[in-house]
Amino acid sequence: MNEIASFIIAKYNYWIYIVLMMIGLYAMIVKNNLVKKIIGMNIFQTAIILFYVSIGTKRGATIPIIYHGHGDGSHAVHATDYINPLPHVLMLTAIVVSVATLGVALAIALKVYRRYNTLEEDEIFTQIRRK
Amino acid sequence: MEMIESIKPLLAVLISVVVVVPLIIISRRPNTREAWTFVAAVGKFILVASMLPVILDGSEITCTVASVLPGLDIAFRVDAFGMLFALVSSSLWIVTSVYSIGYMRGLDEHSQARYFSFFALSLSATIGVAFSANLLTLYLFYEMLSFATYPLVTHHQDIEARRSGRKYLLYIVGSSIALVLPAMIITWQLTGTLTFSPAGILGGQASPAVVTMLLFFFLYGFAKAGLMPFHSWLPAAMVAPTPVSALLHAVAVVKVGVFCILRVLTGVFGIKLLADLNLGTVVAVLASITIITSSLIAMSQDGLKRRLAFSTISQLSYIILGAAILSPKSMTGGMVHIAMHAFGKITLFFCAGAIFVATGKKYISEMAGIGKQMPITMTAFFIGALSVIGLPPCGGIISKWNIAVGTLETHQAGFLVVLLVSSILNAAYFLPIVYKAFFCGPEETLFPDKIKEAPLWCVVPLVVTAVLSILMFIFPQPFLTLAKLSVGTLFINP
Amino acid sequence: MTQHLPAIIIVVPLLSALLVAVFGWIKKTICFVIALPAMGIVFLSSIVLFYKVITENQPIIYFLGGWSPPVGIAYNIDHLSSLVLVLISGVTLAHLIATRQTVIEEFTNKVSAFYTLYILFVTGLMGIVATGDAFNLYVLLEIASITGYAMIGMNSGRAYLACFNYIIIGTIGACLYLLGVGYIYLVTGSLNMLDIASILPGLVDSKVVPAAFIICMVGLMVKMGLFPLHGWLPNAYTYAPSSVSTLMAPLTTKVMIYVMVRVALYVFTPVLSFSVIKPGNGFTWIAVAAIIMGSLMALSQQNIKKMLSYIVIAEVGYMVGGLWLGNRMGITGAILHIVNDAVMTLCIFLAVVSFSSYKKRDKLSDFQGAFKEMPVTAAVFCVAAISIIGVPPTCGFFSKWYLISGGLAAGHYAFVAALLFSSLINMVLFFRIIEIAYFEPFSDHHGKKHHVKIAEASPGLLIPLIIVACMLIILGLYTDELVTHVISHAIPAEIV
Amino acid sequence: MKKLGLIIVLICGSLMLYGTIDFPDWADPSSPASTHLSPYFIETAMHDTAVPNIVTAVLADYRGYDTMFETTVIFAAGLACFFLLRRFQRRAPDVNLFRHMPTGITLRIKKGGKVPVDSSEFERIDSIWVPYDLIIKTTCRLLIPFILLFALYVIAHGHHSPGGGFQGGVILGAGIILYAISHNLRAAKARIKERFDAYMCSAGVFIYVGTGVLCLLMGANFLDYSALAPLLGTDPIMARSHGILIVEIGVGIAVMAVMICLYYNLSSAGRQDEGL
Repeated sequence: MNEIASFIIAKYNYWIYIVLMMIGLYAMIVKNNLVKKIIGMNIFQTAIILFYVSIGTKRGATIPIIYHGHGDGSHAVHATDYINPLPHVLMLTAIVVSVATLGVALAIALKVYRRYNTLEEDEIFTQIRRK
Repeated sequence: MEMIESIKPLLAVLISVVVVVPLIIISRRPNTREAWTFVAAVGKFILVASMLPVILDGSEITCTVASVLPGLDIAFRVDAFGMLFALVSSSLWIVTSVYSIGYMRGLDEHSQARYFSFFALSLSATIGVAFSANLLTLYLFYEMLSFATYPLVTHHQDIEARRSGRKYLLYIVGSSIALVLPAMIITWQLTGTLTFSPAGILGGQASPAVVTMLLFFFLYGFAKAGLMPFHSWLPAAMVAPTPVSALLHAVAVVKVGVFCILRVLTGVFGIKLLADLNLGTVVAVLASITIITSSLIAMSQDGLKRRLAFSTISQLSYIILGAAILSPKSMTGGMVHIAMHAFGKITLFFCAGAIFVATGKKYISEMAGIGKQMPITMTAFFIGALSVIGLPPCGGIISKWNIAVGTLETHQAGFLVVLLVSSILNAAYFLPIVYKAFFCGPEETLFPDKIKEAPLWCVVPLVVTAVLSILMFIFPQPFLTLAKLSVGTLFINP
Repeated sequence: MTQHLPAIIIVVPLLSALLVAVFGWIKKTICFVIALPAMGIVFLSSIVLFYKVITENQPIIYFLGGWSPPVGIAYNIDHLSSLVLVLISGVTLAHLIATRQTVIEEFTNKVSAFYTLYILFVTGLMGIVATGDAFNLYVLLEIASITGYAMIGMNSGRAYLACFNYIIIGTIGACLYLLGVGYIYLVTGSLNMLDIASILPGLVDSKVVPAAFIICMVGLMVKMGLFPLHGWLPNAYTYAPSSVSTLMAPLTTKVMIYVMVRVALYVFTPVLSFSVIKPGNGFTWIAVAAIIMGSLMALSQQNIKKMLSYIVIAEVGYMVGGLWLGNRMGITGAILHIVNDAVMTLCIFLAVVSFSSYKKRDKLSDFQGAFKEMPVTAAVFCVAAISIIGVPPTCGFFSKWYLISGGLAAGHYAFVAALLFSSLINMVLFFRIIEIAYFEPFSDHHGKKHHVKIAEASPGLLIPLIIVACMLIILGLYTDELVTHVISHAIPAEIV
Repeated sequence: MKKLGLIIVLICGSLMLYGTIDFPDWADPSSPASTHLSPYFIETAMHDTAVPNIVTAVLADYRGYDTMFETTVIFAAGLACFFLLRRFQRRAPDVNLFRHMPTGITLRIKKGGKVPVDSSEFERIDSIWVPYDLIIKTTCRLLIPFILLFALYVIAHGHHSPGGGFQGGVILGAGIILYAISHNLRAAKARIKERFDAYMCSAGVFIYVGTGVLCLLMGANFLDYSALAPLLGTDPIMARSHGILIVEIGVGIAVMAVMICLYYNLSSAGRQDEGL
């Protein structure tokens, strides 16, 4: 029992991201409203960002900005003192991408609204079928 | 055996593709256009004939065009059997061109430029099949022929033509994709080559079950041969203008199917393999069923062209039967039958067309007494019928005789009975037409007692082919020699 | 300068996109004038790269920013990617010239924005193919996707909803790929493909590797529209502006399959992909389902573009199935089909655009009399149709040849049967259209002369169309060269 | 649909949970991710590029190529929004509202009516207008300069502290958007015109790509900033540092411009006449 608990605690970051991701996926599949779908998409992306950032952490390390003073070039840097910078870099990119996708998705949702006067998918379908 | 590298086979194939360009460009001027068709037809015949001496010397001509897959080329090889077939089709193209001009102008058909262009393309494909060195090239030209003949079959562009065209494509292309293509690839996987060889390439490479399966795939995949139950496209295709039926559905297309089957039987399976597995008999039985059944069906047909079509189906299976008996004599007979039947049947089709042009009649029941109005045509019809039935003094007897001798040589007398029965049936459905045309009483006749033949363009070709049918009884040597040469290479080590 | 070619194929279109964005505000017609030479340069550079790779017989690796991998990002242009680069740039060039008029008609006052997105889309695809970095691929994938969403959504009517679904599903696909890359990063610590490939075989026991593999593959399958995940594709391609669907249909799915090949063979290495994880059989069965369902769905469509979209879905099944047969023949077939299918799809979509250039032709019944009015387009359409059916000597036959051979060699007879079935269905599909175009409207045949005015599309569209159609046959005849000199080097030697 | 969705989600979730069994523990310093590449970055980034913020160094130099396309993605998104939404219409809206500022009286003028010309006394207001906004306007007017200043700081100080082009650019854009919200869209457009904004989008990306091309022209690989040393008059290592600053500025401009472009188009559904 104890082992299981420690196992769960040791990997809790993964459980969280999976739960978050599934919430996003559920919203994207099930929700009827287009904006809710977009929100689901964003949660989905955020879950992945969380996953990446969480694998960059390192116990006992600080943010990856090297402590230095002016004229202090000989300062030795130990990799164990700083957390992994790479996931942060990647996620900066991923965040930007998700913002870009969000912008385009909103633009399309706006166009849908302008045409059908609703954002509910089923109502849109009935309108399409009526034609 | 000597191999000669030459570009002539390629030229012979391409000449009628190239001629399509001027045909389309000058489509507005019929005389110049048809002059081009003539140039191509004669040029093709000369090219093919110029290779004849070499072949008769026992050499073969090869030509590799392109290597399309590793170890697999588009290549031509002219051997005696291919030569025989090419000679028949290219010589008949000249005659048919003349006839086409008469027929198409006589009926004032539409889209004549398209008609002549696709006709030229079809002939290219036919010669391509005849000269193929391997199965891939064969398949390529086989498919090309299927697509090139589609606009010809559906020339009238009406509902009936569409229905027939659909059936035509479904049977011919469908079977080739569904059966020949996988069979070809399986063969390639098993043997690593697709080049025809006189001893066959499958021998010792595959289990009997696989060989049998492949045999059926090829046999029915080449649906152009009209082996039952893959025959019903042929009567349907009779909606085409008569010159198309004449050249394509009595000579080029259907013979391509038979040619392919013969090529595959001899070049891929090999006589020895077929004999060892007793597959020859299986094929022969299938062919016999087709022969008898389609002859019986032919008797009940009233449409003249439909009757001819069923007759063709039955005659095609003669050729397959000749090959399947697996004796040198009958194989020779089968090969020669390609030529003999071609001349006989094309005469019959020409006659049917001439009758249609002159009187607009399509049905046999309407033709009582027509011999009085069109004596030349009906005489030619009689000669053609004799040839197809296999009676002297026409060429058909020579091939049938050889096949019959072959059945006796190999002690398969059952097939001799088939031959005899079907000959009687042939006579039973052809001779009454001739009889009624000439010898019906005055009260029965439907035509005035005044000679009114079809235009000269139509009559001359059918006279020519009728005369040729008789000549081939007297001088069968060219074709017989070619067939014997070819069979000689196949039965070197029986 | 030739050592910088890998950068040039990306930088030139990128700069030209910016120029189009700026100068397009000033003068509309200048967009095409800028885009054409840019794409021309890209095409030439790709050919030079292709030539270099083949003659030197080793991959060209370019360090972006001067940092050698795995620290920096590297471009890795080998036989496979240089082939696809030439394909993409060639297809784009032909498409760019062919659709000049259509673009002006469809995007009256947004031509400059369209061309900017268009060039960025192609840049993204080129980058996807050239890159040797798993994460860089994701970024470029998103560039291609976002520009693609925008271009698809630009049509009126149902395009909006189709595009919205595409965004949602496409984002799921891309995110799954990103997640898969994250898993790989988690166990290897690297993002460079070559580096990952050298580390992964040591991790055969880890459960993370199969998980990463499956997630990546599912993501890519969504993006390429493989059968159960294809929902977005038909509507998106059908309702998109025709100048967009003609570009996306040939390129997007094909590039995604390229990515699948790349990830399977060069990231997860053949050992993992075909021996340890072994999804092959399952994936091939999915492909079989895709081929059959795609063909059957195509049969039930009345709208030509929708029908073609379903054919695209079936073709995706061809390539995925060929890849996961796991033998040399099948993979050769899959790669060959990437090339052939891109050209075939371009040809058939452009032919449809050409048919609609004077009269809107959407439904199959609209094609009445099309052959008489547009004989050249009709001829091209027939060539493309024959190629898709798979008849020699067009290229479609030869890739099918390899795929069937691969299926037989692997003993996967269902795949072979599905391929043949789909060929037959394709024949029915295309001859249905050809029949309508050729026979209808019916008339009494004898003696009646039809005088239909020939109304061909403009030469700007017709000439590229004819060139593409010729390419179908040329590609077919040069299959041997392509296979022995390029594709056989593109497949790792351990695959037999 | 709901049940089906739930089942799909549960299946996916459990598969993913299964996949995590072999994952390294949270914050494990010995995980492959922390031991393969990242030590190199941490230990040599300062030495290679003279940038203490390793994230910035990796972002704009080691993986500068990614970042270039990241900027392009943003650019593409802005352009896509414009492409999809923008509606050029010369037709004036049916009803315009004008406010006489000294008295606060609102005039409602139908199409074709006479429009007040003296702009110093009248201002056009949105048809959905929140009655009184003096406090908001004044507060924002005071705040915005500081927001913009802070944004510039974030861009410029990205080398030494968390920050950089994206962050700074977003804050810059937010400042302008705040202005647009507190006043109205036309007021913002008067300050930053649509065309100018579009040029800024392109210019931002162009600065980035141009820097890379400059490196190419100097004979080094694309985006290898050390080649810029002769132009900048520094040693190659400092040249990298400066190169990073240049591209960060480019990113900042592009991001700001795109944010504004997105706001303009989304808030007014592409008409760019009345917002929100």
